[in-house]
Amino acid sequence: MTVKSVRDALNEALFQEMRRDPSVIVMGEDVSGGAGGSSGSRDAAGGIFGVTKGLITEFGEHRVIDTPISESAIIGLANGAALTGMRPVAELMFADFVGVAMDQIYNQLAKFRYMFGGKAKAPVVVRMSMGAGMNAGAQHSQTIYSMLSAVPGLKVVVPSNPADAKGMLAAAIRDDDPVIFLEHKALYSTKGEVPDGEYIAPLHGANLVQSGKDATVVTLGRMVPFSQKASAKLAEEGITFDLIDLRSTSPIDEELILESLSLTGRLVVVDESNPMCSIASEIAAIAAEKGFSSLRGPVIRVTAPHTPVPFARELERMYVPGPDRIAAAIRKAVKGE
Amino acid sequence: MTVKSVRDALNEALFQEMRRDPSVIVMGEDVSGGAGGSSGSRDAAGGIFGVTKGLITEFGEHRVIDTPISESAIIGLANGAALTGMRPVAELMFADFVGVAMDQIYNQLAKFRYMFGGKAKAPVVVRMSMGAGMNAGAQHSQTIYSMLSAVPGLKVVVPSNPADAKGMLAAAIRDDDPVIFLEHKALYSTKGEVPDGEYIAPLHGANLVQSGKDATVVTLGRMVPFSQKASAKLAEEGITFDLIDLRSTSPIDEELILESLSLTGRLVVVDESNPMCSIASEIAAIAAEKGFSSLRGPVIRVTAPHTPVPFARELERMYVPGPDRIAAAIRKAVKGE
Amino acid sequence: MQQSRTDILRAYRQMRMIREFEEKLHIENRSGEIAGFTHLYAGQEAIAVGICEHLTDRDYISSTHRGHGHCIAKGCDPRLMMHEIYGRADGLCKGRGGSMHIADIDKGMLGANGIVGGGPPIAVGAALTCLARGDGSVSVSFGGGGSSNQGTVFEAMNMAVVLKLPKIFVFELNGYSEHTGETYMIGSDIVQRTEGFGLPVFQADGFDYFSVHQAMADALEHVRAGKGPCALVAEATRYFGHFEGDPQNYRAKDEVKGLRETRDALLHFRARVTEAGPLDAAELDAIDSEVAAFIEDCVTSAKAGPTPGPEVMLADVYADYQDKP
Amino acid sequence: MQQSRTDILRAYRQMRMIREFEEKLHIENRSGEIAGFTHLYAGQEAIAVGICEHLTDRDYISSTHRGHGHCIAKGCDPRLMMHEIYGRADGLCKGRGGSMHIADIDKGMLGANGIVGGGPPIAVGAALTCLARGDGSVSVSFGGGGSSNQGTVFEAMNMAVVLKLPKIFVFELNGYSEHTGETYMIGSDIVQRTEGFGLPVFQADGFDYFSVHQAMADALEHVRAGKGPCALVAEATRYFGHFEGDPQNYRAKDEVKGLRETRDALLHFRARVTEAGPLDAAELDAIDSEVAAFIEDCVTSAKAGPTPGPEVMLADVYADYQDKP
Ligand SMILES: Cc1ncc(C[n+]2csc(CCOP(=O)(O)OP(=O)(O)O)c2C)c(N)n1
Ligand SMILES: Cc1ncc(C[n+]2csc(CCOP(=O)(O)OP(=O)(O)O)c2C)c(N)n1
Ligand SMILES: [Mg+2]
Ligand SMILES: [Mg+2]
Repeated sequence: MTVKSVRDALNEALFQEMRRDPSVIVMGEDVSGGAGGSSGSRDAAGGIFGVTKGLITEFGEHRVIDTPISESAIIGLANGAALTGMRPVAELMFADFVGVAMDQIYNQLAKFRYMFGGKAKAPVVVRMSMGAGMNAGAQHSQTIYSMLSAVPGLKVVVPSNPADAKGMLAAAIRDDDPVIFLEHKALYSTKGEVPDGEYIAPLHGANLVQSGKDATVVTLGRMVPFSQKASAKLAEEGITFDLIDLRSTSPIDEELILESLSLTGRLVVVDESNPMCSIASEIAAIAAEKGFSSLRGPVIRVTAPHTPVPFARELERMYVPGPDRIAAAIRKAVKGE
Repeated sequence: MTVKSVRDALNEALFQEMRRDPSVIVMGEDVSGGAGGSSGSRDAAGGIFGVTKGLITEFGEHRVIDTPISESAIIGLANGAALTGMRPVAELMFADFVGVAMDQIYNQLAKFRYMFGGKAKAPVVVRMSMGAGMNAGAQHSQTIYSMLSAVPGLKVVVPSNPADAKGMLAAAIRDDDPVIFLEHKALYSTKGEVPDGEYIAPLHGANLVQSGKDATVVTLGRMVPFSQKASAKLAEEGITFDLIDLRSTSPIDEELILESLSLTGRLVVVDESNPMCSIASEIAAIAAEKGFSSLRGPVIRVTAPHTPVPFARELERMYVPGPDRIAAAIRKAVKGE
Repeated sequence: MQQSRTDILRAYRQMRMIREFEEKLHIENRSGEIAGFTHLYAGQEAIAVGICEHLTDRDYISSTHRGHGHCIAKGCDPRLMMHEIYGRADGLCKGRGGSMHIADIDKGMLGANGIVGGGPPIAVGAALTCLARGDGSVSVSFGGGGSSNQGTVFEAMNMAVVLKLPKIFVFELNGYSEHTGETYMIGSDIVQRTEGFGLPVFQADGFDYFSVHQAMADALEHVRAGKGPCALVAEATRYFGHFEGDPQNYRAKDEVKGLRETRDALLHFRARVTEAGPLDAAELDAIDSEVAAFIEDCVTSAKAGPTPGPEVMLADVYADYQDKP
Repeated sequence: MQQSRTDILRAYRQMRMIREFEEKLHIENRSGEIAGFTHLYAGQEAIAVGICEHLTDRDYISSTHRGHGHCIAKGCDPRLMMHEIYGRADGLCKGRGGSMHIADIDKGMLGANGIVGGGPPIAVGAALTCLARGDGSVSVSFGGGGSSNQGTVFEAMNMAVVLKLPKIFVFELNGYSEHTGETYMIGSDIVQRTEGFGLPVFQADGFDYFSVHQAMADALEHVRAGKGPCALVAEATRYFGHFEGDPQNYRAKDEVKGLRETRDALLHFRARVTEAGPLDAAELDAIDSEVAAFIEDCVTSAKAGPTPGPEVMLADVYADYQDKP
């Protein structure tokens, strides 16, 4: 184990998989950078967040492919390469940009295998940074995972810590299905213990981060550390809860959620997305449908409001569910109004 | 009142609004058709489903604009025209095509007003046909409304009958916000009474189609007539229910749903979409959160499976929730397992 | 380019196969037994065959909503295709795809596509694989004139040029994009526009197999010399409506009739290889009847094929797990 | 084109305003008080101003992530812009938009845009309004060289040609698209590629206000004669990184230094109008100090501006109702 940032853990996974399997290729805007620049350096960017840093030096421009600003063609590039035997890792930079590549993701990539009678496989990983926290405004701060989890054929994962970042990216690359791999931009510098050497973490299955007795709190991404902060506050009040890190929003680990709910009887879902048709909604629905007999009170959803992500520091801070709002919701779930 | 098809009702609304307001314009592929054809007819198509038939003859090609196959530019055309004073009605033909125009819809149109400080308005109507029922396969049969209802700034409506088709399209055109107007392709030929002359139906607010005592059934689009069929079966067994036609999936009329639920105690949601992060999920979540004290049993979601829409007749019939599955779910909700 | 007797016979047989497949579908469609949207390729056979006769299973193509011709030309089994179009469990895609989604990865056929402009970006990706292999294989996208205006297609062209990929963009100009003329919606000359992207354009008469075959030979030479991608533009017509059931109000009544008489790729081929060439009419007649019988049989077996059940509906969404029923 | 003394003074003032705005932001940015991504336009002033000096509030522009220059040139209030960039409730967009989303519909400014290629389709729509009005108004989209590869931009160009709209596509070639050279990602010559779409291209030296101003005059003449859309391509450079904080590893150390000395649009303008022209340096110096004081004051007032509260967050999602808190 070594303490590393999410950024470095992701970078390590890419090196690991590219060394292991020559069919793994990386593509996107500025994944290396520097082409046509005046400094002569081809490792000038290494991805806008530095996740692909150094790859071009070791693997060259045939495996680390800088592209024009043409997101449909970037995903198309990955799709066609995957159908014909490669394992592409495409980067979309900001998850918000799915809008200019959506067809290639949801009508093509997600559906190949099914429409084509099960013969095709499309092992594409689409990496994107997501989420608020950098005051990047309405078009650079969205979460996107609900929209894509709704699409049959896609797997969608949201690692919340460096170990999962490394292990799940490696697993995503080895997986035969398309995987949408969402990296929370406010977590890139978060550090934690990461297994050394070859490491794979399962794509499926949620993680019980901590156990408690009063409630089940289901969450993901940056909301995991925020919920942990809420836990510290509530512990002083004698409130403890099961904290579940979803890790994957498609598929969802229903079993773990329902099992925990059967013990606690209270459910709070914390989701950075807008509320409607969100992962929070989905989990509340699972509870209302399959965990009803366990429920001892209303489910509470803690989400962003139904507004675009606002720019100003104060506004974004209000927009994103923070430890205080999370703690208040859990308190309410446990103690009633 | 005159008995008319949904298709004709929509066409009537377009004539009504275009006559009334010269800033209303229509754009899309083959909205008239015939340009560059050898027959010389400019009203050769009138939209692939005939909804815009005849408009070119009365309003001319400056108000009824045939476009290249360039969906991003079609929505862009509407967006820019709307910001500068027009009331465009853009047609996307099949809702599935949002993938090639998604950015203009969800990052631009939906967010203008908010991002631009409330000064801008963008009264765009985006008309699309949606849904299964014509064996059109995985890329021509999706419902899309959950994906778009999740987006703050968009209103999303799904009329289920000819009167609403006419009245809501007119209301959508007069509305100052962007409205996604979804027409179920299997309902175009459905007939019903339609008010003559100028007619506006509110965009917001669900409709209590029929009342009953044992359950609340919330549904929309083609699932409304299917639920009515289920009702006929169940009535013989002595089961009656409140049938709520959502009409609008953004915003959702929570009041009506919760009020009904407080009387019946049982909730079944019927949604033609895939299950995850669907409108069915959203409504189940609303019940679990705000209607929990009314709930006397698990919420049941009746949806399509988590698969792309399959092609073959038998497969599509299994895929779409039909009257039998709906009846079975209601029976289960009312009588338990 | 010199072609052997066998080559010529095979090319004719492929063209006849497509024509027969489509004419038969057109008739069968009236019975109401065929579900969904069917877009027929009849009239454009010389393009699909003239191009695909150069290709092997190691080469890739992407196709369109009007895909039957490309599929057959690329080696998909017409019987399995017919079963697919009839929605059978033993169809090429188990009845889940239908006419608009026929694909056969083993044959290098990366799918018909319900989304106009969906194919070219995918074919560009396949070209990346071809380049990596370095075995001279190529990737070809087919598209209509209407499709040439889709942003995804423009992006694909520029991407292929930037990455110098072995990729050929084929544009089949059949005059219409649904109910609208292609000329209306292409704001400039498609050849010049394509050249503006840095793609050399090889032009062919889309009614003439030999013309297309030669243009494709030139295109391949360009691509295999490592000079990057190029395009092939061919004019043609479709004999039927945009989809089966299209009243074709945009078309003069006898537009097709005239073309069938004067610009039929099969008649043209036949004349050329029998008059000046190495074959006699009887050989071609034999192919015609053999193919007709075969297609007849495909329809018969498709009609009797097994209907898919719930297990087909739920399978293959993912490689490693399946949705609960 | 002949320009009056007043015209020239105003143009200089606008260019200086942009330069000062950006240089000041660059300095202030180090304090950490400015949130989010800031992309500076300094170095490209002659383009925004050379173009917008021809426009009135009835004409429209769409802009990009690098939008401050276009906003100022089109008449947005720099003070309100500064408040916006500082995230103030009294900013031009109430602090909800930020640097990347500044807009002012009343001024015909249809928004900066965080999505590369987001603006041109919108500007094409505005051109539809201009055409309908028939008052000679036009719509202009600004975009960088990198943006020219986005499918939405290609679609917008073809759409404008097909509909013969009064629309001008401006491409500002500043050498880079983020960390990558623009020449790497434009597979062919951008002028030829644009012409291939049927758009006449007017070229200008992006460091020279007068050159841009003249090219825009020609472009307007073309468009107002009803000949349909056209394009304007100008080379320039950006003095700063792609965004504030960019280490610029792709750039030779002294690339900008040299350009600042030899190719500065303001120095060039100043030399031209004082040496041969009607102004003297003192007048320009006066503008410089006036603008510097004004921008200083904008920053001071922005820093002291009111912070937005929850009511700002929840407002204006819809015109007729508001989300519950
Ligand atoms: C993205 C998208 N837009 C629109 C359509 C509807 N559509 C199907 S085929 C077609 C016309 C295509 O014309 P062309 O490319 O010339 O091909 P052809 O039909 O002539 O073979 C259109 C508009 C679609 N399937 N996908
Ligand atoms: C759709 C989309 N893709 C990528 C980005 C990230 N991005 C922002 S600016 C930029 C480069 C734009 O280059 P260019 O058009 O030359 O404009 P410049 O920055 O040089 O002004 C990129 C890739 C984005 N914002 N939107
Ligand atoms: Mg065509
Ligand atoms: Mg640039």
